[in-house]
Amino acid sequence: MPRSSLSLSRRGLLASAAGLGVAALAGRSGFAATPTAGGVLRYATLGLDTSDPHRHTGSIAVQQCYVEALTSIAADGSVEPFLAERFTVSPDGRNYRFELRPGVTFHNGDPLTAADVVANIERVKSKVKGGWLASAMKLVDGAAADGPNVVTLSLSKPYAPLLNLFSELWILSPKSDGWAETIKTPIGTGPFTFGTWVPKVKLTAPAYRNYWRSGEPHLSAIEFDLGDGTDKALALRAGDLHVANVERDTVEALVASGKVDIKALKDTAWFSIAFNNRKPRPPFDDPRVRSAIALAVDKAAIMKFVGGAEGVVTNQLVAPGNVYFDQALHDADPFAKPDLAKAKALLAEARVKPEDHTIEFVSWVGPYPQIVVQMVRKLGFKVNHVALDDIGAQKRLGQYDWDMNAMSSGPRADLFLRWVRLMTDGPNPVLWGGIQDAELDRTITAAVEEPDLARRKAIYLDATRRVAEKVYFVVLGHAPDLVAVAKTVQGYEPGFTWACHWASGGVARAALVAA
Amino acid sequence: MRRLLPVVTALAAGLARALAIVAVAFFLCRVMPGDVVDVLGLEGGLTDAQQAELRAALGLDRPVIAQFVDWGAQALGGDFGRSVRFDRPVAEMLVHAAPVTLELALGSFGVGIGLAFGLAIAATSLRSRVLDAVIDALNVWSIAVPTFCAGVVGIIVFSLWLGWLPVIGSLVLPILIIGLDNAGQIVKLVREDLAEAVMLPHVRTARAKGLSPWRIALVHVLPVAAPIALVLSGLVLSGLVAGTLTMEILFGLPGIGSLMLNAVHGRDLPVVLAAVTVVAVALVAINTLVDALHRLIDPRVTR
Amino acid sequence: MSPAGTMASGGGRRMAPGTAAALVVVGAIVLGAVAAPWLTDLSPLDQDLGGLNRGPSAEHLLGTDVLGRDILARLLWGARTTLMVGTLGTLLAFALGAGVGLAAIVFGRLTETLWFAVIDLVRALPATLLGVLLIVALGSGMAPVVIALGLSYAPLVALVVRTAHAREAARDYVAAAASFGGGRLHVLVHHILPNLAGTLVTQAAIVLPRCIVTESVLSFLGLGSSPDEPTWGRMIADASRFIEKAPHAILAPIVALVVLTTALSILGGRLRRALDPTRAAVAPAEPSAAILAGEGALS
Amino acid sequence: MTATTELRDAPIDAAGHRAPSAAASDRTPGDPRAVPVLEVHDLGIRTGGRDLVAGVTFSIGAGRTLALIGQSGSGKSMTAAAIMGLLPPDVTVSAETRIELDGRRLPHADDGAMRAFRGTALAMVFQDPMSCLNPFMTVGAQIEEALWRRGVVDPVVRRERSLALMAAVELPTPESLRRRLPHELSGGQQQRIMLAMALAAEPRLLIADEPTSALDASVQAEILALLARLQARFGMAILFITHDLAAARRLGHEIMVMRHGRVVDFGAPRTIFTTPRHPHTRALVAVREMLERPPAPRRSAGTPVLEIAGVGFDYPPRRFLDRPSPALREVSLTLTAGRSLGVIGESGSGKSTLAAIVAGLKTPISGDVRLFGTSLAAHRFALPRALRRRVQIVFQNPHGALNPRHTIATAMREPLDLLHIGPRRARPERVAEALGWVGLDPDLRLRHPHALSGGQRQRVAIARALLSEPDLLVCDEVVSALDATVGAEILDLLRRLQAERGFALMFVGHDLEVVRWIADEIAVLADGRLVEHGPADRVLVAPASVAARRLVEAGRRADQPSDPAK
Repeated sequence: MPRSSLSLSRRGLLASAAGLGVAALAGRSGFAATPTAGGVLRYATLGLDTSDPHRHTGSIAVQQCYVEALTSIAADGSVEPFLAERFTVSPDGRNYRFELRPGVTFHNGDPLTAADVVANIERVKSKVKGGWLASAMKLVDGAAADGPNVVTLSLSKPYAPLLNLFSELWILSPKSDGWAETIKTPIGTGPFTFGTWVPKVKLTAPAYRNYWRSGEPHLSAIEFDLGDGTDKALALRAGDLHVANVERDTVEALVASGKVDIKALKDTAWFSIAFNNRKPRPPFDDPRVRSAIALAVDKAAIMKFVGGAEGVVTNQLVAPGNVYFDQALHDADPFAKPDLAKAKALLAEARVKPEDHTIEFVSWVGPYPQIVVQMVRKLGFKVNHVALDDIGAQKRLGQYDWDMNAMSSGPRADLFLRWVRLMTDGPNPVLWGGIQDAELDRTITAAVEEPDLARRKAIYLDATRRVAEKVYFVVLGHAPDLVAVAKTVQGYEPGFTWACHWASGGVARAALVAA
Repeated sequence: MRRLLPVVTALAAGLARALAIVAVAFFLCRVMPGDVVDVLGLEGGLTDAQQAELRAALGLDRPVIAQFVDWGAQALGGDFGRSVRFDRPVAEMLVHAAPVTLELALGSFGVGIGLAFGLAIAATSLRSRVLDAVIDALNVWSIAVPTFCAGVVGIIVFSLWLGWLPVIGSLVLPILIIGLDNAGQIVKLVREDLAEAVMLPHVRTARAKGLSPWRIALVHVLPVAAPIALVLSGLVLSGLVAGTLTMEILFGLPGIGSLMLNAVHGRDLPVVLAAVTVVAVALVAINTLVDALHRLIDPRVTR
Repeated sequence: MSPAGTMASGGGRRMAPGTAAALVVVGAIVLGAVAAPWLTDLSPLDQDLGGLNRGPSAEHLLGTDVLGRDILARLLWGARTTLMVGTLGTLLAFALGAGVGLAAIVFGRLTETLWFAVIDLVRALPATLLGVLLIVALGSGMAPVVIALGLSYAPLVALVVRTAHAREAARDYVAAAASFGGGRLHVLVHHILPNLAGTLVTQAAIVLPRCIVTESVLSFLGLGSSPDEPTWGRMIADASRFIEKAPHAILAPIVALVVLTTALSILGGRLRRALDPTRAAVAPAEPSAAILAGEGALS
Repeated sequence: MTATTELRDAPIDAAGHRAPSAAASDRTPGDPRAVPVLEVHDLGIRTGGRDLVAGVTFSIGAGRTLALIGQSGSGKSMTAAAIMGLLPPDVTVSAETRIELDGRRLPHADDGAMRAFRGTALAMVFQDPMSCLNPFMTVGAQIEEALWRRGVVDPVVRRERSLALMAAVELPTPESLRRRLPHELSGGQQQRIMLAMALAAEPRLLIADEPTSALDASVQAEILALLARLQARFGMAILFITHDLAAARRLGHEIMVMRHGRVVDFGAPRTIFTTPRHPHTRALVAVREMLERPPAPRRSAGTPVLEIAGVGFDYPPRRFLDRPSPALREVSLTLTAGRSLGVIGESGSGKSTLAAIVAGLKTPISGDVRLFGTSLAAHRFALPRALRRRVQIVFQNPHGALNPRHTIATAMREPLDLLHIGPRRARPERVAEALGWVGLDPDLRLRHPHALSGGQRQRVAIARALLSEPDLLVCDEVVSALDATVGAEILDLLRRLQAERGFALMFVGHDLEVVRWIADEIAVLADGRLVEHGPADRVLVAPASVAARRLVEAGRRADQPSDPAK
C-alpha cells in the first residue's frame, strides 16, 4: 500500500477508491430536485432475528426504520441527537440529561413522553439478559422523567460509550404487544412501521404518515429481503433489489451493468489473525514464533484482496481517519511488510523448526483465510486448515484446542464494543483467542471510565501496545463493507454502521425515481 | 378387515419410519457443535454465565432423550414449538415455506416426467438415433452438471442478458432446471422400459391385429409403462423434496429446504425437527400413495 | 476368480472405438492424478493474488481461479482428491450397501429384515439433509464428506444388490449348489458375487460421478471438503460465482466431470457385458439401480 | 349353435365348407380349389448376413390346415412372422421371396402396407396367451378392438358380435367373462379369447404359432379340438405351427417339417408317419413311437429309499403379515430301491416343491421325509453330508442349472469338493469320467455352458448329479425345456443309467407320455394334494381321481387324429 494513502482521511481515501473503479461516494447525499413520492424500496443487507428490538443482538440493519433511539451515530461516527433534541453530560461523566424532541408520536398516535423513555430503559435493564446494552444499563442507578420532555440518568461510575450505545436503545411504546415478555408488534416512532414479517424471508414496512420530520419518508414502503442465500449482485443487476450489501468480487460486474452505484459503510470491518491465548500450545506461546508467523503474512496483499482499493493496512482496531487512530503507532507497525528472512531468524532464535509443527488453523468458510494459510505455509509450517460454518467455528474456537485463526468483525457503534471482547470475562472472546490478561482488563476498564476523549484515546493506545507486545493477535487492516445502490434510488447513502436509518440520513430520505 | 390390514400395517410402518427419521435428525442435531445459545451469543455479547442461564431456560441442558420425548409429545399434539431463534411458532414458519417448496416440487415434477416420457416415447416410436443421443446427453448432463451451475448460467442468460425473469422469487428457472435434471435421471430408464414394452407379446398381438402404431403406443404400450412411470414418479417426487434445496438457496426461494438449512446453521432445533418431520411425513405419504396406486394401476400386482 | 477367464474368452474381439476412447479417458484422468507432481510445476494451492480469474495464458494453460491458483494444476491435483473422495464414497456406499447388505442377507431373514429396515430409514431421510446434518455434526474435511456420500448412496447400492441377489438366488445352479450341501457362504462366494459383478460395476459407474457432483453441491452449500484439498466439486462451487467473469474456471472442472462421467458409463456398460459370459443382453440394467441413483443425488 | 346366426358376416358360407377327409389330405393337381389362399414362394429370411430361412415354398388352400413342424431354431416361427410382416427390425425377407394371399402379392417389406392385411385377411394366435393379451384391458375390450379394426363401428353391434365370438370359441358365460382382465382367466380361456380375437378379423388365413405349447396337457387337447371345429365352421386356411408331432398329426391336412431354416419333409400325415423321408423326420417319428411304447415297468420290491409322510408346505408370505399360501398338503408317498416314481400334475400342483423337499432344498411345515430310513425331520431337513451324497437332483432348465460363469469342469468340481468325494487329486479325472457316462466328450469340460447345446447341458447336469453315485435321483421336469428328439435321448439315457447303476428315480413332469415312459409307478398331484398313486399301468388304465382322469383323457385325445376318417 502506498504510504501516501495512509495519511488520507477516510473520506479522501474512499474518494481515491472511486477513481480506481468503484463508483463515487461523494456528492450524492442530497437531492438534485424535489424527491418523488411513493414507491417500494427493496432493501437487502442484514437479516432480522426478532420482532423485539430490545432483545436484538449483533449487527442490526432493519429495525431502525421503525424504532428510533435518543441518539444516533452520524456518518462520521460521531453521536448526534435523534429523539433527544439535546443532551448534556456532567463533567464527571455520571449524570446525563436528555431533552426530548417535541412533536414525536408513536405509530399508534401517542406522543413520545419522558415516562416512555424511562420505561424503555427499565425494560432493558430488567428484562433483557445479555448484550452490551444490558450490561451498560446495569450501571444506571436511576433513570427519571423530569417533566414530560426531560429524562435524567445517573450512573454508578463514568461510562464513556453510553451516548454511542444509546443509539441502540430503541424507544418503543409501552403499549407494544408483548411488552411484558417478548414484543410481537413493535410500536416505534420511525418513518416506517413494522408491517408483516416472515423470518428469513422478508419484512414489509409501510411508511408512517405522521413521522415527526415533515415531508418524510418519501417512499410508500420498504420491503426488506431477509433471505441470505441469493446472489444479491445478480438480483441487483436484474433490478430485483434497490439496495444491497455486495461482495467485493462482484463490484466490477455491477459497475459495468451501469445500473448501480457502489458505496461503502463509513465504519470499517477489521481483519485479524489471532493465536490461542487461553491454552497456547508450544511453540506458539512464544511471542517470537508468533511474530515470525505475523511477519510471513503479507498484510497489504490480503487487504487488497478483501478490500480492493479501499483496503487499508494498519495495526489498530480502528482505521485511519478515526478519532482513536494513532499515526505514530501505525508507522511503527513491525508487521507492515512481510519479511520471511526476519521471520526465519526469529524462529531460529526460538529454536523452532517450522516443518516439525502443524498449525491447527480454524476459520470460517471463505477465501480470505485460505490466503493467510498459504502465507503461513511459506514459512515452512504445516497447516491443518479447518473451515467451519459460523457456529461450528465459534464452538471449535471455544474448545481452545487450536493454534491460530483468521477472523474479521464488522462495524460497531462504539470502539468499546471491539475492546470488550479482549477482556478476560468479555463476551465471546474466542475470535481473539480468549485473552486472559488482568493488566489489559484494567487498561480497557480505565479507558471506558475516562470521560475525556484525549485521555481515553491515550489509554486505548496503551492497550493497543500491550496487545502488540504480547502478540495476542495481529490486526491485518480494515476494509469497508460495500453497499450497492440502484441508480433509481435518490438520497440514500450508507451510514457509519449497518443502520438503515439515523438522524442525519437513511431510508427516510430515500426516494425512487424512474429509471 | 382383511383388506384393510395391509393398509393399516403400511401406515403404521410409515409412521414408525417417519418417527425414526425424526429421531435420527434429532440426535444428529444434538451432536452438532454449538447450539442456538451460541448463535444468539456469537455477536450478541453473552457471557458464559448468561449463556448457561439461557440454556437452562430453554431446557438445552437436559438429557437428550428427555428433550426428544418432550418435543415428540408436543409434536404429536400438533405443536411444533417455537423457533428459538425467531421466537415464533414453527408451524407459522412452515405454513409460509411449504407452498413454495410444493409449487417448486410439483412444477419440476411435471416438467421432469413430461420431458422424460415425451422424449422416451418419441425415441421409441420414431426409432430415432438422434433422440437416443439426446437422451444419453440429458442423462450425462443430469449426472455430471450440478443443478446450481445450471442455475447460475440460467440466471445470467435469462435474467441478466435477456431480462425475461427476475432473479429472486421466480419459479420458472428452478422448475425448468430441476425438471431437466429429473428428466435426465429417469429418461434412460423410461426409454429402456418402453423399448422392452414394445417387444412384449401382447404388443405383437396388437400389431397382428393390424392396429395403427398410434393406437398401439397409446393403448397397448403406455399402460405397461404406467407402473414403472408410477414408481419413477414416486422416486422423483421423493427426491424432489430434498432436491429443491440448492435451487431454493440459489434463487432465494423461502421454501422448506432453505428454512431447514438456515435452521441447521442457526442450530434452531425446533425448526429443523419440524421441517424434517414435514418432509419425512411427505415422503412416507408419497411412498404409501405410490404403493397404493401401483396396486390399483397394475392388475397383476395384487395377484 | 472367473471374470478374468471370461474376459479372456472374449479377448479375441476387437474393442469398440467408444470403449477404447473411454478407457483412454479414464486412464488419462487416473494418470493425470497420479502424475500430477510431474505434469505441472505449479502447486494447486499457490496463489497469485495479482492475477485472479485470469483466462488461459502461456504461464497458466487453463487460466487462474478466484484466488489466482493455476486451474490446470488444481484440475490435475484435484483429480487425486476428487477420485479419492468419489472412490472412497463409492467404496463406503458399497461396503455398507453391498457388503453389509449381502452379509445381512446371508445371515438370515431376521438380520436381513433389520438391516434393510435401517437402509429404508436412511433412504427416507432426504439425502441433502442427511449430508448437511452429518457434515455439520462431524465437521468439515474429507472424512465427513466421504461418510456423508457413503451413507447417502449406500441404500441405493443395498437395494440394487438385494434385487440382484434375489434374482441370482432363484437360479437353479444356486439350488444345485445347495443340494450338494453348499452353504450360504459358498453360494455367495462362488455363485452370487461373481454374477453380481456386472451389476455392481454398472452401479459403481453411476455412483462414482454422482459422488463427485454431490461433493460439489456440498461445497456450494459451504460444507465441502477442506479448502486445502482441491476437488473438482470445490472448483465448480468456487467458480460458480464467477461464471460470467471467468467462465473458463468453471468450464474446466465441469468438462472434466462430463468426460469422466461419460467414459465411466461407457466402461460400466462395456464391463457389464464383458462380465456376462453369455454375452447376451439377458438382463437389462436393473431399473431400480439407476432410478435410485437419481434419488440419491443431493443436487 | 345359435351363435352362427349372429355371426352375420361369416366369411365363408358354412355350407360351402368341405370337411377334411382322408382323401383331401393329399393335395391333388386337379383340385377345384386351384387358387390357394396362401402361396409362399422361395421364402428367404436373413439377419446380419445369415440365412435364418431359405427356399421355403408351400401353399395352403381354404379350409385346409398346414401343420408346420420343427424344433426350436428351425425357422418355423420366423416363417409365420414373415407372412404376417411381423419380423423383428433387423431381420429382412430376401428379394426372391413371393408371398401371395388369394393371388395378391403381399407387400411384406412395407410395414404400413402390411397393416392393411393384418387383422383383416390375416390373423394370428400365439404361444403364451397370458402374455399375449394386454394385461390392462378387459378381454371383451380386446375382442371389440379387433372388431373395431374390422370396421364394426357401432358399439352395440360390436358388443353383440364380441359375445357371439366368445360363444363361438365355446367360452362359458361370455357376458360375465368379457368384463374380466386376462389374468383372471385360465390359460385355456385366455387362448380362446385369442382365438375369438383372431376370428373377429374374419381371416382368410389363421396362423396358429404353437397355440397350445404353454398350456397344460388337458387344455391343449381342448384347444386343438376347438381349432378344428372352428375351421370346419368358418373355413379359413390355417397355418399350424408346432413342435409336437402328435398335435401336427391331429390337426394338419398336410405336414411340413422344417430344420435349420429349410423344409426337409412334406406330405400327408399318414405318409409322414409311415414313410418319413428325411432322417430328421424319422427321428421325430421315432420319438413318438418310443413314447407310445413305454418299456415294461420293473417289478422289484426292494427296501424303501424314500418315504414321504404327510408332508405339507406353504409358500412364504411375500410381505409382512400376508398369509402364506399352501403349496402342499398331507402328501405321502413311498419309493423303493431301483424303481422310478413319476410325479405328475398341472402347473401349480406342487410337484416341483415336493421334489425340492425330497432333495433337502425346502423345509416342509409338517410331515416327515425318510431317506434310506433316516428321518429328515430329525435333522431339521438339513441333510447330513452322507445323506446328501445319496440323493441328488436335476433341474428343468439346463440353462439355469449351470452357472454361466463357470466352466463345465468347475461346475462339476463343485459337488466333488462340497461332498468330499474321492481324493482331491483324483477329482479332475472323475469329472472327465463322468462326462463319459452321459455320452459326452470329456474335452467339453473346458467350455462354458453357453458353448453347449441344451441337450449337452442337461447331460452335464445329470453327470454332475451322478458324481456322488446317488441312490435316489430326483429329476424335476428334466426334458420339458428340450426339443422332442433331445428329450427322448435324455429319457433314454436316464433309463440306461438307472439300469446300469440301479438308483431309484423320482421323475417330476407334466407330460403324461414322458412320465409314463420312464415311471414304474405314478403319483398325481392336484392343488398340492396327492390324488392318485399306483402302478403306472393302473393309473393310466383306470384313473380313480378326476384330475388323473382329465390328464389321461387329454393324453388319449392328443393321440388320436382329429379326422375321424383316419
